[in-house]
Amino acid sequence: MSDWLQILLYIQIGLVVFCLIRVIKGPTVADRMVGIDIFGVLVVGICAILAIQTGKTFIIDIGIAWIILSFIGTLTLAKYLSGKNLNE
Amino acid sequence: MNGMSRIVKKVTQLLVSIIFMYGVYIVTHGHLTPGGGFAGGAIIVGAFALIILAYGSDALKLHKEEAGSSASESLSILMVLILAVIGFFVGGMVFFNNYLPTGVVGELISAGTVPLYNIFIGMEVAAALLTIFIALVIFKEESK
Amino acid sequence: MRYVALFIILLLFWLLITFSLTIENVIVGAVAALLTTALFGKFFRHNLIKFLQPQRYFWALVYLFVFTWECVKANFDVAYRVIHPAMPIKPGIVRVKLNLKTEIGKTILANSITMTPGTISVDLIDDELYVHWIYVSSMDPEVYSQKIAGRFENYIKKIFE
Amino acid sequence: MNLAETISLILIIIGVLFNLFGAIGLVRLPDVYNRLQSATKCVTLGTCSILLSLLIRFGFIDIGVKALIAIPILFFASTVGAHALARGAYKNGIELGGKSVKDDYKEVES
Repeated sequence: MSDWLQILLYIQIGLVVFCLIRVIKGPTVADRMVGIDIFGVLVVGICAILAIQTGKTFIIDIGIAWIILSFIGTLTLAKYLSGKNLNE
Repeated sequence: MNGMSRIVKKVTQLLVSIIFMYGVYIVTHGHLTPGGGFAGGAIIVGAFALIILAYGSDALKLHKEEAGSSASESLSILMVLILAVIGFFVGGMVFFNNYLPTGVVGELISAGTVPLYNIFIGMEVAAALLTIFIALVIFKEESK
Repeated sequence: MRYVALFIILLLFWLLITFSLTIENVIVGAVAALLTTALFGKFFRHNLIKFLQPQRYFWALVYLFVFTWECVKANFDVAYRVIHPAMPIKPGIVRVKLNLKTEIGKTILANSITMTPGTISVDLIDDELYVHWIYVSSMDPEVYSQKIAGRFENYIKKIFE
Repeated sequence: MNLAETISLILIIIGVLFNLFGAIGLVRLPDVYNRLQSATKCVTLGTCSILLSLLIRFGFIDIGVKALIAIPILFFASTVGAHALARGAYKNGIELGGKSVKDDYKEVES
Protein backbone atom coordinates (compact mmCIF):
# COMPACT_ATOMS: atom_id res chain seq x y z
CA MET A 1 0.00 0.00 0.00
CA SER A 2 2.59 2.57 1.01
CA ASP A 3 4.88 1.74 -1.94
CA TRP A 4 1.97 2.35 -4.31
CA LEU A 5 1.18 5.61 -2.57
CA GLN A 6 4.77 6.76 -2.90
CA ILE A 7 4.78 6.05 -6.66
CA LEU A 8 1.43 7.82 -7.15
CA LEU A 9 2.69 10.81 -5.16
CA TYR A 10 5.73 11.10 -7.44
CA ILE A 11 3.52 10.89 -10.55
CA GLN A 12 1.21 13.59 -9.18
CA ILE A 13 4.17 15.86 -8.43
CA GLY A 14 5.53 15.21 -11.91
CA LEU A 15 2.28 16.44 -13.47
CA VAL A 16 3.09 19.94 -12.22
CA VAL A 17 5.81 20.05 -14.90
CA PHE A 18 3.13 20.03 -17.63
CA CYS A 19 1.55 23.14 -16.09
CA LEU A 20 4.93 24.84 -15.94
CA ILE A 21 5.55 24.01 -19.61
CA ARG A 22 2.28 25.75 -20.45
CA VAL A 23 3.16 28.72 -18.23
CA ILE A 24 6.53 29.16 -19.96
CA LYS A 25 5.42 28.46 -23.54
CA GLY A 26 1.93 30.00 -23.61
CA PRO A 27 1.54 32.39 -26.53
CA THR A 28 -0.98 34.65 -24.77
CA VAL A 29 -1.60 35.82 -21.22
CA ALA A 30 -4.70 33.67 -20.89
CA ASP A 31 -2.71 30.46 -21.52
CA ARG A 32 -0.41 31.26 -18.64
CA MET A 33 -3.40 31.94 -16.39
CA VAL A 34 -4.92 28.55 -17.23
CA GLY A 35 -1.62 26.93 -16.29
CA ILE A 36 -1.53 28.68 -12.91
CA ASP A 37 -5.17 27.80 -12.18
CA ILE A 38 -4.61 24.09 -12.84
CA PHE A 39 -1.39 24.21 -10.82
CA GLY A 40 -3.44 25.21 -7.78
CA VAL A 41 -5.84 22.28 -8.16
CA LEU A 42 -2.97 19.79 -8.60
CA VAL A 43 -1.39 20.97 -5.34
CA VAL A 44 -4.63 20.14 -3.53
CA GLY A 45 -4.29 16.59 -4.87
CA ILE A 46 -0.73 16.41 -3.57
CA CYS A 47 -1.96 17.55 -0.14
CA ALA A 48 -4.64 14.84 -0.14
CA ILE A 49 -2.18 12.05 -0.98
CA LEU A 50 0.20 13.29 1.72
CA ALA A 51 -2.68 13.27 4.20
CA ILE A 52 -3.60 9.69 3.38
CA GLN A 53 0.04 8.69 3.74
CA THR A 54 0.72 10.30 7.09
CA GLY A 55 -2.78 10.28 8.62
CA LYS A 56 -2.43 13.86 9.88
CA THR A 57 -5.54 16.03 9.81
CA PHE A 58 -3.97 19.43 9.35
CA ILE A 59 -2.77 18.76 5.79
CA ILE A 60 -6.39 18.91 4.58
CA ASP A 61 -6.61 22.35 6.23
CA ILE A 62 -3.75 23.49 4.03
CA GLY A 63 -5.58 22.09 0.99
CA ILE A 64 -8.81 23.99 1.70
CA ALA A 65 -6.90 27.21 2.30
CA TRP A 66 -5.10 26.66 -1.00
CA ILE A 67 -8.41 26.20 -2.87
CA ILE A 68 -9.78 29.47 -1.46
CA LEU A 69 -6.71 31.58 -2.18
CA SER A 70 -6.31 30.10 -5.68
CA PHE A 71 -9.98 30.89 -6.43
CA ILE A 72 -9.58 34.54 -5.43
CA GLY A 73 -6.37 34.81 -7.43
CA THR A 74 -8.01 33.36 -10.54
CA LEU A 75 -10.92 35.80 -10.28
CA THR A 76 -8.51 38.74 -9.94
CA LEU A 77 -6.54 37.69 -13.01
CA ALA A 78 -9.74 37.10 -15.00
CA LYS A 79 -11.03 40.53 -14.10
CA TYR A 80 -7.74 42.09 -15.18
CA LEU A 81 -7.96 40.13 -18.43
CA SER A 82 -11.45 41.41 -19.27
CA GLY A 83 -10.12 44.95 -19.28
CA LYS A 84 -11.93 46.42 -16.28
CA ASN A 85 -10.56 48.28 -13.31
CA LEU A 86 -10.53 46.22 -10.14
CA ASN A 87 -13.08 48.45 -8.42
CA GLU A 88 -15.93 48.54 -10.95
CA MET B 1 -23.21 46.41 -15.60
CA ASN B 2 -21.28 46.75 -12.39
CA GLY B 3 -18.95 43.99 -11.31
CA MET B 4 -18.48 40.59 -12.94
CA SER B 5 -21.05 38.28 -14.55
CA ARG B 6 -24.15 36.96 -12.79
CA ILE B 7 -22.77 33.46 -12.23
CA VAL B 8 -19.82 34.87 -10.31
CA LYS B 9 -22.13 37.07 -8.23
CA LYS B 10 -24.42 34.20 -7.25
CA VAL B 11 -21.58 31.91 -6.25
CA THR B 12 -20.02 34.77 -4.29
CA GLN B 13 -23.21 34.99 -2.24
CA LEU B 14 -22.89 31.30 -1.44
CA LEU B 15 -19.18 31.19 -0.65
CA VAL B 16 -18.26 34.45 1.01
CA SER B 17 -19.57 33.70 4.51
CA ILE B 18 -17.99 30.24 4.44
CA ILE B 19 -14.61 31.74 3.52
CA PHE B 20 -14.86 34.20 6.42
CA MET B 21 -15.84 31.42 8.81
CA TYR B 22 -12.88 29.33 7.67
CA GLY B 23 -10.54 32.23 8.36
CA VAL B 24 -11.97 32.54 11.88
CA TYR B 25 -11.41 28.78 12.34
CA ILE B 26 -7.75 29.08 11.32
CA VAL B 27 -7.25 32.00 13.72
CA THR B 28 -8.93 30.50 16.78
CA HIS B 29 -7.24 27.10 16.38
CA GLY B 30 -3.82 28.67 15.85
CA HIS B 31 -2.32 27.06 18.95
CA LEU B 32 -3.49 23.53 18.00
CA THR B 33 -2.88 23.34 14.23
CA PRO B 34 -0.49 25.11 11.87
CA GLY B 35 -1.66 28.52 10.76
CA GLY B 36 -2.55 31.10 13.37
CA GLY B 37 -2.91 34.85 13.22
CA PHE B 38 -1.14 35.69 10.00
CA ALA B 39 -2.54 32.91 7.78
CA GLY B 40 -6.06 33.34 9.15
CA GLY B 41 -5.93 37.09 8.59
CA ALA B 42 -4.89 36.53 4.99
CA ILE B 43 -7.91 34.26 4.43
CA ILE B 44 -10.28 36.71 6.17
CA VAL B 45 -9.20 39.55 3.89
CA GLY B 46 -9.89 37.20 0.97
CA ALA B 47 -13.62 37.39 1.77
CA PHE B 48 -13.63 41.19 1.51
CA ALA B 49 -11.50 41.09 -1.64
CA LEU B 50 -13.95 38.62 -3.19
CA ILE B 51 -16.86 40.98 -2.56
CA ILE B 52 -14.97 43.94 -4.03
CA LEU B 53 -14.08 41.86 -7.10
CA ALA B 54 -17.56 40.49 -7.71
CA TYR B 55 -19.75 43.50 -6.89
CA GLY B 56 -17.47 46.50 -7.41
CA SER B 57 -16.29 48.73 -4.63
CA ASP B 58 -19.68 50.40 -4.13
CA ALA B 59 -20.93 47.35 -2.24
CA LEU B 60 -18.73 48.03 0.78
CA LYS B 61 -19.22 51.85 1.07
CA LEU B 62 -15.59 52.38 0.14
CA HIS B 63 -14.37 55.57 1.84
CA LYS B 64 -15.93 54.79 5.19
CA GLU B 65 -14.47 51.28 5.05
CA GLU B 66 -10.93 52.55 4.61
CA ALA B 67 -11.12 54.73 7.72
CA GLY B 68 -12.64 51.83 9.69
CA SER B 69 -10.03 49.29 8.66
CA SER B 70 -7.18 51.68 9.37
CA ALA B 71 -8.57 52.44 12.84
CA SER B 72 -9.12 48.77 13.71
CA GLU B 73 -5.56 47.97 12.60
CA SER B 74 -4.14 50.53 15.03
CA LEU B 75 -6.49 49.41 17.80
CA SER B 76 -5.57 45.72 17.51
CA ILE B 77 -1.81 46.33 17.50
CA LEU B 78 -2.38 48.48 20.60
CA MET B 79 -4.22 45.55 22.23
CA VAL B 80 -1.28 43.22 21.51
CA LEU B 81 1.04 45.73 23.16
CA ILE B 82 -1.26 46.08 26.20
CA LEU B 83 -1.39 42.27 26.61
CA ALA B 84 2.39 42.09 26.51
CA VAL B 85 2.79 44.92 29.02
CA ILE B 86 0.32 43.29 31.42
CA GLY B 87 2.54 40.23 31.31
CA PHE B 88 5.46 42.48 32.16
CA PHE B 89 3.80 43.61 35.39
CA VAL B 90 1.94 40.51 36.56
CA GLY B 91 4.49 37.77 36.91
CA GLY B 92 8.26 38.28 36.96
CA MET B 93 9.76 41.03 34.85
CA VAL B 94 9.30 39.17 31.54
CA PHE B 95 7.88 40.76 28.39
CA PHE B 96 5.20 38.60 26.62
CA ASN B 97 4.80 36.67 29.86
CA ASN B 98 2.16 33.91 29.77
CA TYR B 99 0.25 34.69 32.99
CA LEU B 100 -3.12 33.01 32.37
CA PRO B 101 -3.51 29.37 33.52
CA THR B 102 -2.53 26.90 30.80
CA GLY B 103 -5.15 24.19 30.41
CA VAL B 104 -4.93 20.64 29.12
CA VAL B 105 -2.94 20.10 25.93
CA GLY B 106 -5.27 19.69 22.95
CA GLU B 107 -8.32 21.54 24.33
CA LEU B 108 -9.66 24.59 22.53
CA ILE B 109 -9.31 26.95 25.50
CA SER B 110 -5.79 26.32 26.72
CA ALA B 111 -2.27 27.72 26.32
CA GLY B 112 -2.94 30.88 28.33
CA THR B 113 -2.53 34.10 26.40
CA VAL B 114 -1.44 32.58 23.08
CA PRO B 115 -5.00 32.42 21.59
CA LEU B 116 -5.56 36.07 22.56
CA TYR B 117 -2.35 37.09 20.77
CA ASN B 118 -3.49 35.02 17.78
CA ILE B 119 -6.89 36.73 17.62
CA PHE B 120 -5.51 40.25 17.82
CA ILE B 121 -2.73 39.55 15.33
CA GLY B 122 -5.35 38.10 12.98
CA MET B 123 -7.41 41.30 13.23
CA GLU B 124 -4.29 43.36 12.69
CA VAL B 125 -3.20 41.47 9.57
CA ALA B 126 -6.70 41.43 8.06
CA ALA B 127 -7.16 45.17 8.61
CA ALA B 128 -3.72 46.04 7.26
CA LEU B 129 -4.08 43.93 4.12
CA LEU B 130 -7.59 45.32 3.52
CA THR B 131 -6.22 48.85 3.82
CA ILE B 132 -3.49 48.06 1.30
CA PHE B 133 -5.99 46.49 -1.14
CA ILE B 134 -8.42 49.40 -0.92
CA ALA B 135 -5.60 51.91 -1.24
CA LEU B 136 -4.46 50.22 -4.47
CA VAL B 137 -8.00 50.26 -5.85
CA ILE B 138 -8.53 53.94 -5.04
CA PHE B 139 -5.14 54.84 -6.47
CA LYS B 140 -6.07 53.19 -9.75
CA GLU B 141 -9.30 55.17 -9.82
CA GLU B 142 -7.60 58.51 -9.30
CA SER B 143 -4.75 57.95 -11.73
CA LYS B 144 -7.11 57.76 -14.71
CA MET C 1 -35.49 35.13 8.89
CA ARG C 2 -32.67 34.65 6.42
CA TYR C 3 -30.18 35.77 9.07
CA VAL C 4 -31.33 32.91 11.30
CA ALA C 5 -30.92 30.42 8.45
CA LEU C 6 -27.41 31.68 7.69
CA PHE C 7 -26.53 31.41 11.39
CA ILE C 8 -27.69 27.79 11.54
CA ILE C 9 -25.80 26.84 8.36
CA LEU C 10 -22.60 28.45 9.61
CA LEU C 11 -22.82 26.81 13.03
CA LEU C 12 -23.29 23.43 11.33
CA PHE C 13 -20.25 24.14 9.12
CA TRP C 14 -18.21 25.01 12.23
CA LEU C 15 -19.21 21.82 14.04
CA LEU C 16 -18.38 19.69 11.01
CA ILE C 17 -15.00 21.27 10.46
CA THR C 18 -13.85 21.15 14.09
CA PHE C 19 -15.60 17.83 14.77
CA SER C 20 -15.90 18.05 18.52
CA LEU C 21 -18.95 18.71 20.71
CA THR C 22 -17.37 20.20 23.83
CA ILE C 23 -19.19 23.17 25.31
CA GLU C 24 -16.37 25.67 24.72
CA ASN C 25 -16.18 24.73 21.07
CA VAL C 26 -19.91 25.33 20.58
CA ILE C 27 -19.73 28.71 22.34
CA VAL C 28 -16.76 29.89 20.27
CA GLY C 29 -18.49 28.68 17.11
CA ALA C 30 -21.70 30.53 18.00
CA VAL C 31 -19.78 33.77 18.57
CA ALA C 32 -17.94 33.39 15.26
CA ALA C 33 -21.18 32.61 13.40
CA LEU C 34 -22.84 35.70 14.95
CA LEU C 35 -19.94 37.87 13.77
CA THR C 36 -20.10 36.42 10.27
CA THR C 37 -23.88 36.85 10.08
CA ALA C 38 -23.60 40.48 11.16
CA LEU C 39 -20.96 41.21 8.53
CA PHE C 40 -22.16 39.21 5.54
CA GLY C 41 -25.86 38.61 6.16
CA LYS C 42 -26.97 41.10 3.54
CA PHE C 43 -25.21 39.13 0.80
CA PHE C 44 -27.19 35.94 1.51
CA ARG C 45 -30.23 36.39 -0.75
CA HIS C 46 -32.14 33.16 -1.20
CA ASN C 47 -35.75 32.13 -0.98
CA LEU C 48 -35.90 30.11 2.20
CA ILE C 49 -39.36 28.55 2.02
CA LYS C 50 -37.91 25.97 -0.37
CA PHE C 51 -35.49 24.74 2.27
CA LEU C 52 -38.36 23.21 4.23
CA GLN C 53 -39.89 21.02 1.52
CA PRO C 54 -38.56 17.46 1.79
CA GLN C 55 -39.23 16.33 -1.79
CA ARG C 56 -36.62 18.81 -3.02
CA TYR C 57 -33.96 16.95 -1.03
CA PHE C 58 -35.00 13.67 -2.66
CA TRP C 59 -34.67 15.13 -6.16
CA ALA C 60 -31.33 16.66 -5.18
CA LEU C 61 -30.06 13.20 -4.25
CA VAL C 62 -31.26 11.75 -7.58
CA TYR C 63 -29.66 14.67 -9.39
CA LEU C 64 -26.38 14.02 -7.60
CA PHE C 65 -26.20 10.47 -8.99
CA VAL C 66 -27.21 11.49 -12.52
CA PHE C 67 -24.67 14.28 -12.46
CA THR C 68 -21.84 12.06 -11.23
CA TRP C 69 -22.53 9.55 -14.01
CA GLU C 70 -22.57 12.29 -16.66
CA CYS C 71 -19.38 13.71 -15.22
CA VAL C 72 -17.49 10.43 -15.43
CA LYS C 73 -18.73 9.93 -19.01
CA ALA C 74 -17.54 13.44 -19.84
CA ASN C 75 -14.09 12.66 -18.59
CA PHE C 76 -13.73 9.53 -20.69
CA ASP C 77 -14.93 11.53 -23.70
CA VAL C 78 -12.35 14.26 -23.19
CA ALA C 79 -9.62 11.73 -22.43
CA TYR C 80 -10.37 9.97 -25.71
CA ARG C 81 -10.07 13.22 -27.65
CA VAL C 82 -6.81 14.09 -25.93
CA ILE C 83 -5.14 10.70 -26.35
CA HIS C 84 -6.24 10.13 -29.97
CA PRO C 85 -3.33 10.99 -32.32
CA ALA C 86 -5.46 12.97 -34.80
CA MET C 87 -7.35 14.92 -32.08
CA PRO C 88 -10.97 14.79 -33.39
CA ILE C 89 -12.12 18.24 -32.24
CA LYS C 90 -14.46 20.72 -33.96
CA PRO C 91 -14.89 23.61 -31.49
CA GLY C 92 -17.32 26.50 -31.57
CA ILE C 93 -19.51 28.73 -29.41
CA VAL C 94 -23.27 28.05 -29.52
CA ARG C 95 -26.26 29.81 -27.99
CA VAL C 96 -28.59 27.77 -25.75
CA LYS C 97 -32.03 28.94 -24.65
CA LEU C 98 -32.94 28.14 -21.04
CA ASN C 99 -36.39 27.50 -19.61
CA LEU C 100 -35.46 28.13 -15.99
CA LYS C 101 -36.61 31.24 -14.14
CA THR C 102 -34.76 31.50 -10.84
CA GLU C 103 -31.24 32.87 -10.64
CA ILE C 104 -29.86 30.06 -8.49
CA GLY C 105 -31.21 27.44 -10.91
CA LYS C 106 -29.48 29.10 -13.85
CA THR C 107 -26.23 29.29 -11.90
CA ILE C 108 -26.28 25.63 -10.89
CA LEU C 109 -27.13 24.64 -14.48
CA ALA C 110 -24.22 26.72 -15.83
CA ASN C 111 -21.84 25.11 -13.34
CA SER C 112 -23.12 21.64 -14.22
CA ILE C 113 -22.66 22.33 -17.92
CA THR C 114 -19.08 23.31 -17.27
CA MET C 115 -18.43 19.86 -15.82
CA THR C 116 -20.15 17.76 -18.54
CA PRO C 117 -18.97 16.47 -21.95
CA GLY C 118 -16.97 18.99 -23.87
CA THR C 119 -18.91 22.09 -22.89
CA ILE C 120 -17.95 25.16 -20.88
CA SER C 121 -20.27 28.09 -20.20
CA VAL C 122 -18.87 31.43 -21.35
CA ASP C 123 -21.60 33.95 -20.55
CA LEU C 124 -25.17 34.25 -19.29
CA ILE C 125 -27.23 37.07 -20.82
CA ASP C 126 -30.92 37.22 -19.83
CA ASP C 127 -32.26 33.76 -20.74
CA GLU C 128 -29.50 32.72 -23.09
CA LEU C 129 -26.40 30.79 -22.16
CA TYR C 130 -23.35 30.95 -24.43
CA VAL C 131 -21.51 27.64 -24.42
CA HIS C 132 -18.15 26.70 -25.86
CA TRP C 133 -18.42 23.18 -27.28
CA ILE C 134 -15.45 21.04 -28.16
CA TYR C 135 -17.26 19.01 -30.86
CA VAL C 136 -20.18 20.78 -32.58
CA SER C 137 -22.10 17.77 -33.84
CA SER C 138 -25.15 19.57 -35.27
CA MET C 139 -26.05 23.05 -36.47
CA ASP C 140 -29.73 22.94 -35.43
CA PRO C 141 -30.52 25.02 -32.29
CA GLU C 142 -33.31 22.67 -31.15
CA VAL C 143 -31.11 19.59 -31.28
CA TYR C 144 -28.14 20.97 -29.45
CA SER C 145 -30.22 22.78 -26.83
CA GLN C 146 -31.73 19.43 -25.95
CA LYS C 147 -28.37 17.76 -26.04
CA ILE C 148 -26.57 20.25 -23.79
CA ALA C 149 -29.15 21.50 -21.29
CA GLY C 150 -32.11 19.16 -21.61
CA ARG C 151 -30.69 16.38 -19.49
CA PHE C 152 -30.43 18.50 -16.35
CA GLU C 153 -33.20 21.05 -16.78
CA ASN C 154 -36.01 18.83 -15.55
CA TYR C 155 -34.22 17.85 -12.37
CA ILE C 156 -33.17 21.41 -11.59
CA LYS C 157 -36.72 22.62 -12.19
CA LYS C 158 -37.91 20.13 -9.59
CA ILE C 159 -35.22 21.11 -7.10
CA PHE C 160 -35.26 24.88 -7.24
CA GLU C 161 -38.65 26.00 -8.60
CA MET D 1 -4.71 -4.93 3.24
CA ASN D 2 -8.45 -4.89 3.85
CA LEU D 3 -11.36 -3.82 1.67
CA ALA D 4 -11.40 -0.11 2.52
CA GLU D 5 -7.73 0.29 1.75
CA THR D 6 -8.13 -1.46 -1.60
CA ILE D 7 -11.07 0.68 -2.67
CA SER D 8 -9.29 3.86 -1.66
CA LEU D 9 -6.15 2.81 -3.54
CA ILE D 10 -8.22 2.17 -6.69
CA LEU D 11 -9.87 5.60 -6.33
CA ILE D 12 -6.48 7.27 -6.01
CA ILE D 13 -5.20 5.47 -9.12
CA ILE D 14 -8.28 6.62 -11.08
CA GLY D 15 -7.78 10.17 -9.83
CA VAL D 16 -4.12 10.34 -10.77
CA LEU D 17 -4.92 8.87 -14.19
CA PHE D 18 -7.54 11.57 -14.85
CA ASN D 19 -5.08 14.21 -13.70
CA LEU D 20 -2.58 12.80 -16.19
CA PHE D 21 -5.09 13.08 -19.07
CA GLY D 22 -5.93 16.63 -18.06
CA ALA D 23 -2.28 17.64 -17.96
CA ILE D 24 -1.58 16.07 -21.34
CA GLY D 25 -4.57 17.92 -22.79
CA LEU D 26 -3.26 21.16 -21.30
CA VAL D 27 -0.11 20.77 -23.39
CA ARG D 28 -1.50 19.22 -26.60
CA LEU D 29 -4.72 21.04 -27.49
CA PRO D 30 -4.57 24.03 -29.85
CA ASP D 31 -6.19 27.11 -28.27
CA VAL D 32 -7.13 28.60 -24.87
CA TYR D 33 -10.75 27.45 -24.73
CA ASN D 34 -9.95 23.82 -25.58
CA ARG D 35 -7.15 23.74 -23.02
CA LEU D 36 -9.55 25.10 -20.42
CA GLN D 37 -12.05 22.36 -21.34
CA SER D 38 -9.73 19.42 -20.86
CA ALA D 39 -7.82 20.79 -17.91
CA THR D 40 -10.77 21.92 -15.79
CA LYS D 41 -12.92 18.83 -16.21
CA CYS D 42 -10.32 16.11 -15.83
CA VAL D 43 -8.27 17.71 -13.07
CA THR D 44 -11.29 18.66 -10.97
CA LEU D 45 -12.82 15.18 -11.16
CA GLY D 46 -9.46 13.56 -10.44
CA THR D 47 -8.89 15.67 -7.35
CA CYS D 48 -12.44 15.02 -6.13
CA SER D 49 -11.77 11.29 -6.51
CA ILE D 50 -8.59 11.52 -4.42
CA LEU D 51 -10.44 13.44 -1.70
CA LEU D 52 -13.26 10.87 -1.71
CA SER D 53 -10.72 8.09 -1.20
CA LEU D 54 -9.71 9.81 2.06
CA LEU D 55 -13.30 9.49 3.31
CA ILE D 56 -13.41 5.79 2.41
CA ARG D 57 -10.01 5.03 3.91
CA PHE D 58 -10.59 6.71 7.29
CA GLY D 59 -14.39 6.63 7.71
CA PHE D 60 -16.40 9.35 9.46
CA ILE D 61 -13.72 10.84 11.67
CA ASP D 62 -12.46 14.40 11.46
CA ILE D 63 -10.05 13.89 8.54
CA GLY D 64 -12.66 12.19 6.35
CA VAL D 65 -15.35 14.76 7.08
CA LYS D 66 -12.94 17.58 6.30
CA ALA D 67 -12.17 16.00 2.93
CA LEU D 68 -15.92 15.69 2.28
CA ILE D 69 -16.34 19.42 2.98
CA ALA D 70 -13.52 20.26 0.59
CA ILE D 71 -15.34 18.64 -2.38
CA PRO D 72 -18.20 21.18 -2.91
CA ILE D 73 -15.86 24.12 -2.27
CA LEU D 74 -13.48 22.75 -4.90
CA PHE D 75 -16.37 22.17 -7.34
CA PHE D 76 -17.73 25.72 -7.14
CA ALA D 77 -14.29 27.35 -7.09
CA SER D 78 -12.95 25.49 -10.09
CA THR D 79 -16.03 25.80 -12.33
CA VAL D 80 -16.50 29.50 -11.62
CA GLY D 81 -12.80 30.11 -12.16
CA ALA D 82 -12.99 28.40 -15.56
CA HIS D 83 -16.07 30.40 -16.53
CA ALA D 84 -14.46 33.70 -15.52
CA LEU D 85 -11.25 32.87 -17.39
CA ALA D 86 -13.12 31.95 -20.59
CA ARG D 87 -15.19 35.14 -20.50
CA GLY D 88 -12.15 37.27 -19.72
CA ALA D 89 -10.17 35.70 -22.56
CA TYR D 90 -12.98 36.43 -25.03
CA LYS D 91 -13.28 40.03 -23.80
CA ASN D 92 -9.53 40.39 -24.22
CA GLY D 93 -9.92 39.68 -27.94
CA ILE D 94 -8.37 36.21 -28.15
CA GLU D 95 -9.85 34.56 -31.24
CA LEU D 96 -11.14 31.00 -31.43
CA GLY D 97 -8.67 28.51 -32.93
CA GLY D 98 -8.32 27.69 -36.61
CA LYS D 99 -10.50 24.57 -36.52
CA SER D 100 -13.59 26.37 -35.17
CA VAL D 101 -16.86 26.10 -37.06
CA LYS D 102 -19.34 28.38 -35.29
CA ASP D 103 -19.30 31.54 -33.15
CA ASP D 104 -22.57 32.90 -31.79
CA TYR D 105 -20.98 35.10 -29.15
CA LYS D 106 -19.45 37.48 -31.68
CA GLU D 107 -22.71 39.33 -32.36
CA VAL D 108 -23.14 40.09 -28.64
CA GLU D 109 -19.72 41.65 -28.39
CA SER D 110 -20.01 43.98 -31.39
